[in-house]
Amino acid sequence: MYEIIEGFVEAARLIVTLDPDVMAIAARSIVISLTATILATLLAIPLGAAINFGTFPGRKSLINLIQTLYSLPTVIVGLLIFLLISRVGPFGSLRLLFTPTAMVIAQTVLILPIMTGLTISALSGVDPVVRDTLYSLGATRLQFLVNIMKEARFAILATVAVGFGRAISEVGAAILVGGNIAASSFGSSTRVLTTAISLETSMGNIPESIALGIILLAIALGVNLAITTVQHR
Amino acid sequence: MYEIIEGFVEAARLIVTLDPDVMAIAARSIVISLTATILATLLAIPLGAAINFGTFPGRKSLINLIQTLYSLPTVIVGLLIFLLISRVGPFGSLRLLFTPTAMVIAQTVLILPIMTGLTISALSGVDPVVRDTLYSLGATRLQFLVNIMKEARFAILATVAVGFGRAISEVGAAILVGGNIAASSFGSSTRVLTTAISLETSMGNIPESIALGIILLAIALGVNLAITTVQHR
Amino acid sequence: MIELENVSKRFDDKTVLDGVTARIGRGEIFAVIGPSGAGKSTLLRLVDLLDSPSGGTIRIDGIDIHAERERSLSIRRMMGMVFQKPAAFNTTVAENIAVGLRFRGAGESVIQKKVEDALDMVGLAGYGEQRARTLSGGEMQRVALARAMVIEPEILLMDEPTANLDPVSVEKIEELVLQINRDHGTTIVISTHDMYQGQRLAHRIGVLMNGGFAQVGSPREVFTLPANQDVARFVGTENVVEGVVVAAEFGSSVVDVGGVRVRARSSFSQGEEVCLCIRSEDIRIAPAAGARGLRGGNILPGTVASISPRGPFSRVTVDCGFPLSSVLSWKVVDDLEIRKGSPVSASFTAESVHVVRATRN
Amino acid sequence: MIELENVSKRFDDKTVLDGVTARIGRGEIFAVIGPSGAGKSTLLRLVDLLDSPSGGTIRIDGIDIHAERERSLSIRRMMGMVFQKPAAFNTTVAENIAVGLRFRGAGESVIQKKVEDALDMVGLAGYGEQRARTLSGGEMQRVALARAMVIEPEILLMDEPTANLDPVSVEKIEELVLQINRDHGTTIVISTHDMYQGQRLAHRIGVLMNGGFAQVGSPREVFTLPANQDVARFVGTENVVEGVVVAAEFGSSVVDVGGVRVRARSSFSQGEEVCLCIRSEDIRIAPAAGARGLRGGNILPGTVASISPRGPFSRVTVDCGFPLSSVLSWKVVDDLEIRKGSPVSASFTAESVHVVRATRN
Amino acid sequence: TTSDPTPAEKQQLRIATTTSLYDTKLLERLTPIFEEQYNAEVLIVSAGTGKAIEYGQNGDVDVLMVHDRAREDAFLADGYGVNRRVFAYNYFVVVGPESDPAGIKGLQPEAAFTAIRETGMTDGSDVVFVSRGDASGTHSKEKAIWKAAGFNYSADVQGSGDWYQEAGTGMGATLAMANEKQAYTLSDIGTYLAYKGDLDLVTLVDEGDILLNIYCAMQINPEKYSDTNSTVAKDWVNFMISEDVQKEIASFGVDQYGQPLFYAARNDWEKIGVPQAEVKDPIP
Ligand SMILES: Nc1ncnc2c1ncn2[C@@H]1O[C@H](COP(=O)(O)OP(=O)(O)OP(=O)(O)O)[C@@H](O)[C@H]1O
Ligand SMILES: Nc1ncnc2c1ncn2[C@@H]1O[C@H](COP(=O)(O)OP(=O)(O)OP(=O)(O)O)[C@@H](O)[C@H]1O
Ligand SMILES: [Mg+2]
Ligand SMILES: [Mg+2]
Repeated sequence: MYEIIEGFVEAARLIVTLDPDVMAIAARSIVISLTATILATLLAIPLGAAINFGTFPGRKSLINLIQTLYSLPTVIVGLLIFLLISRVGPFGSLRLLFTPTAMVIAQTVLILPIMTGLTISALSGVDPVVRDTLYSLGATRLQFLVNIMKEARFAILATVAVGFGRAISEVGAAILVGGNIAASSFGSSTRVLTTAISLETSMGNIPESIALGIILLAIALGVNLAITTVQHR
Repeated sequence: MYEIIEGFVEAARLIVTLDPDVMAIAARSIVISLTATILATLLAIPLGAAINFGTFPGRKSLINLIQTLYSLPTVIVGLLIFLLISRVGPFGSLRLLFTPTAMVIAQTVLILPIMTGLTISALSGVDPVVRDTLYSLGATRLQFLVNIMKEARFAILATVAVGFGRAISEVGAAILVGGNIAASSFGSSTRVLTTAISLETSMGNIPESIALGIILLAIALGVNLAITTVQHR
Repeated sequence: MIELENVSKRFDDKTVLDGVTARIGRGEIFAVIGPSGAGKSTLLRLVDLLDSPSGGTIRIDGIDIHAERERSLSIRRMMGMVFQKPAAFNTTVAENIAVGLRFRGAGESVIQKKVEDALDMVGLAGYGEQRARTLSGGEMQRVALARAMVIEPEILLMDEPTANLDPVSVEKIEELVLQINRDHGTTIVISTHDMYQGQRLAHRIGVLMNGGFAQVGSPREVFTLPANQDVARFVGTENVVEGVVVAAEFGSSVVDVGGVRVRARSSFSQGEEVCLCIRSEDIRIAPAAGARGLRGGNILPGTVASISPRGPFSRVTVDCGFPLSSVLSWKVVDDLEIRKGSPVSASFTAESVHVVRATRN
Repeated sequence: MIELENVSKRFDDKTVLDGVTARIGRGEIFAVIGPSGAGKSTLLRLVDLLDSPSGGTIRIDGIDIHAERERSLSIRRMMGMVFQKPAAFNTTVAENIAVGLRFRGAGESVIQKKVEDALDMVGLAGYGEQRARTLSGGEMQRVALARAMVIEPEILLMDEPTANLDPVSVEKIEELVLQINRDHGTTIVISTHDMYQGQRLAHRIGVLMNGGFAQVGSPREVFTLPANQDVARFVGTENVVEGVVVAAEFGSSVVDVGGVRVRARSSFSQGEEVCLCIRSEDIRIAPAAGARGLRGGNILPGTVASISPRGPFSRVTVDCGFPLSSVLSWKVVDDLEIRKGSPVSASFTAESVHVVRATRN
Repeated sequence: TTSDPTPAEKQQLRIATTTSLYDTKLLERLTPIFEEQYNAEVLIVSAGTGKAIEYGQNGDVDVLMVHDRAREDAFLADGYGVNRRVFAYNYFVVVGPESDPAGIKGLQPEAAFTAIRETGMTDGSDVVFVSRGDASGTHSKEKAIWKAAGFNYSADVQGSGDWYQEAGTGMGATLAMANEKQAYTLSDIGTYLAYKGDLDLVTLVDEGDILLNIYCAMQINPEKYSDTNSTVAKDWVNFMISEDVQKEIASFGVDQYGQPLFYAARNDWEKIGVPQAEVKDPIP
């Protein structure tokens, strides 16, 4: 229990002293997870809209499949991406393994199903008359999408919050494709908050782990405040 | 890439031969994660309803906090629970550490924020007139809750799907408080699919990892089929 | 039974209700009429405990319903409400109607029977198994009525319950409302924009305007003796004209309306600015030549300014210095060969002129 | 402009429209009336491309709109629709109205101007910044009208646009509709359950019943010469009675109605089962004693069965072997001292009896 | 005109290592020195032994550092690795509760294991042995001890009762678990020392040849993966056995734990039974 208090003290110290290592790790976490969240959002919204408003055979099965993929363990995502980008894999020549790019890809893949699924759920909650009104006012596909998003913005942004939360908190894929490398240059390093937490934990440094966890939550709080601001507009 | 095919073959073999070790692990995964999902649902629904329909100071901040906790890394949850239930922790005398019960607790804590948050989002999507109609028809609190759930069932069950997905796919907390123990009796073991996948991966046994991943997804598919059946009723 | 005492309701900086006071008796049918946005729905919602007043008290059987939070369930269960835009629960029509009964723990067979009966009464027999979300506007309105009705509330609040219905269905629903009131002694508060509906159904009508009841009275009172010119216009008195009393004695007066003199019964004194309300059906139009003398009445010569259809009638507007409208059947219009520009005379008695004090808007 | 050819629509196993055929001309105002659930909304939705017909063709300017999928955007942009239960976008009133203009890429200043004007026209000036979700039922209906109107569509589809409005607002909106039609030549299809509205606004009325148009014609035709007894009842012909032709010659016939003989103009021959439609305003009620002779007409003695209010009139039903209703002003009822049970005579001309073939329901 | 001499582009060196080595932070001490000397950037990925070997097999790294002789031999034999050099060694320890219910203190490792098993299998005993159970170098060693003690691992040990539990995780977690359950376990000395402060476990057996733990570094075969950074890889391996670094290794951890975590391999090749070339000869 004492370690929790120690964790808070340590977190405060790290933040106050702007510990350069920790700042770099935190910055990397933000960049990678935000990028992944944005990418996944850009994919999930049109995809979710197409599935929600579309009528095609196998639609229900597709939704089922997507919901099933919520359970995709991060380690499996990491493994699959690893197999694809490892040097002997089909995309090996790109030398993406152990790079932040690989982590972005893995996190995007990881959160895409849940974001698509929740987008479908958000859109299915929009009053059908709103939908019809948009059509009848002569919306193009894009205008329709933008406006229906505005109507469902609370739920859509909740989806983004979920996606970001899952991306920044996951560790399995990050460690497998990123490697948790602490290199001397910012761009070559792949250590993010979660992988650092894992490492500290495995070394028995519990206060440090908790301190990093607190920093992670502080970042998440910031992102969520931004999201909520838009949500309630 | 070849490992993926091998993974499928291996998965088929394990399932067809009803490999007793794997079956036990899978069963444990289902029991633990379903229990956690049910517990979290039972907590999240009244909590989410109270927050959504309530009017109290700090309501928005509370929602913010809940959304922030979406980013709670599983390792941190694991650590906190670990500190609470380890022999020297405040609940040490219960000897819960490295038991399936501990895993259920950790997973419940892990998915509670996301389930509460999505419940709020689901309920906020219900037409206010539906709400008023229920009140005006003389619903008690419980009747109100039950009926509003029925109206929001699509989104509520999507929430359950998310919660279950997160529970069954997480590994950080499971390993920390469960320990991935393979003991000879079912009850003393705490090895579940994700921790087994991690182990296989760390041993470099990719086909086995993928096979276990496929089995995990098969389970998730089953659970989701059940959920969708209720959802579309 | 229901007492509204100085009830007010503000939304942010908009005051919708401002000192609404009324008493509605047990077993009474009370109609709230008023322009769009007057606060009719807001008032009903306050009575049904769906919203809290910003000020004032609402009492039912003497109990301040907004003060007694722990009794709100039992108070709410006394009432049934039909919303203006009813919402369908996402299930079958029958289940939608059954909800209130289920809340009260009714048995399955009772529920089934009552639901069937209710469907029948609102003219939707056979719709029980349809999904409620697919109903047409009018069908849903009737389901909402059935839903509120089956719980046999002591007080039935209805917010424009026939707004989306055709006349044949309206008639059926109105009969049903009267029957419920008659058979169960249900107190009914109905908001409506159809004044004739108010008249057909209500014992008393309250005209909600500018935040309060401008007039509360029997339908006949409201229609023939509107309290002010706003009410007069609102209840469809076609002719509302302003003037000044130029002579007055023995409850009789002469009013100058833009140069034309009109006799009326009233107790206003000379010099007062007044408003004359004359119902179009009290005005006779005759060819200019054949105007018969009318003792103590008014005969105003003029020319026909316009003729427009109004149901099975025509509305003829005559310019006699100021416009005066009358309603004639098509046949009479044809018979008298009334056309736009025809010289005619408009006549009406002094008694048919209702005089109110002029109010500035 | 709009051609409906044998249009049908089934939902699951329920056939709502079944062979609807009509042509609506450019610049015409066409009213669709019909009982609740007849398929009025369904029909408008099919025209607005919001739903696909199960059969038949809908053409606009000769183009089969449901066949040309790639042109659906431009076809949709020709039309504006006001929904029966309009939905508010979760933003301000002004933004709600601006949406269609934004879709068409209008400039900010143009948008602002048009929105202001539109708000003014529907009587909601000053409501621009209010959140649309907080509007009252009638206010929202007017916003929906403004929203469809600002895009100046060639075709305006309106689904019961005044259902939730008070008479004063209705009048304003009706004037606006007429003005739009007059100034822009907009083709307008309006569904309404208010038949008098159909009459006030429409060039032609289509009566939708049992899956198709039972009658399409000018308002006067529909009201005075209903095509069958269902239409007659629906358009408010109070007196619809069945009988058998017992004598017929030279376009004139005598019909036996339960033993009472009624003269009517018709070309049905002896023995045919017919239905007599007599509008209540064509029936005169006189005290039994003072009934004047009516050449070639009908004078039926009877007793007053009931008197009920009907707006500023009273509806008096006389039992003359079969019930006959007439509408009298309150004054006349008082003057003639008509009470329930009074012996009276009801008289009407043979011309005012509209005879249609009896149909079995 | 003068042109700036463009500095030679930094070479990246990717190393896969086992977690137990990585967690001691020895490499963290050494990499800055190497980066400075060779103008290189060192990227270290730590993973379970199996996973680390897989990285090597795939050519995702340039250097592999593990401590499992048998599997290293196979790796070399399959042609994935070349130029193995041994840079350090230490000893595993058997740790357990101070009460030592199986009475193994001071025994030889084989005897100690036998005692744990015997007591563990008697009814009502609370003796537990927690195994890494993750095919790591430590786990391999444990299996070797069971074998040396005369047991068939899968038949006599694994699954023979609740006394034997496989943690299937890293060393740290395994120690935590042993601590929680007041159980015995086999640990590398580095991790044990790092965790010692939080543990009630004490060292019970730390002598016996079989406890020897040898760390090596090797190059990934450049003939198999032509674009590995073979030069820097070579530099790294040579760096690890260089005299300066060997000294560094021998003193690493003394200031923190009061005892070294590793012994330098350079002069002890006979004692640890590896060819002299593997500790002394730089890769040409
Ligand atoms: N939350 C709110 N914020 C601001 N204004 C509101 C809010 N709710 C209602 N109003 C305003 O209060 C007024 C009264 O609304 P109400 O719904 O009671 O009118 P109504 O008499 O029922 O009208 P209608 O006949 O059109 O249904 C309207 O002008 C409406 O815009
Ligand atoms: N999806 C559906 N499934 C089954 N029946 C449907 C569906 N949609 C509409 N209907 C039925 O079709 C009929 C016509 O509906 P529509 O909304 O067109 O009626 P309407 O003429 O507009 O009636 P109202 O005047 O009440 O608005 C109704 O009886 C309705 O119940
Ligand atoms: Mg209202
Ligand atoms: Mg409709």
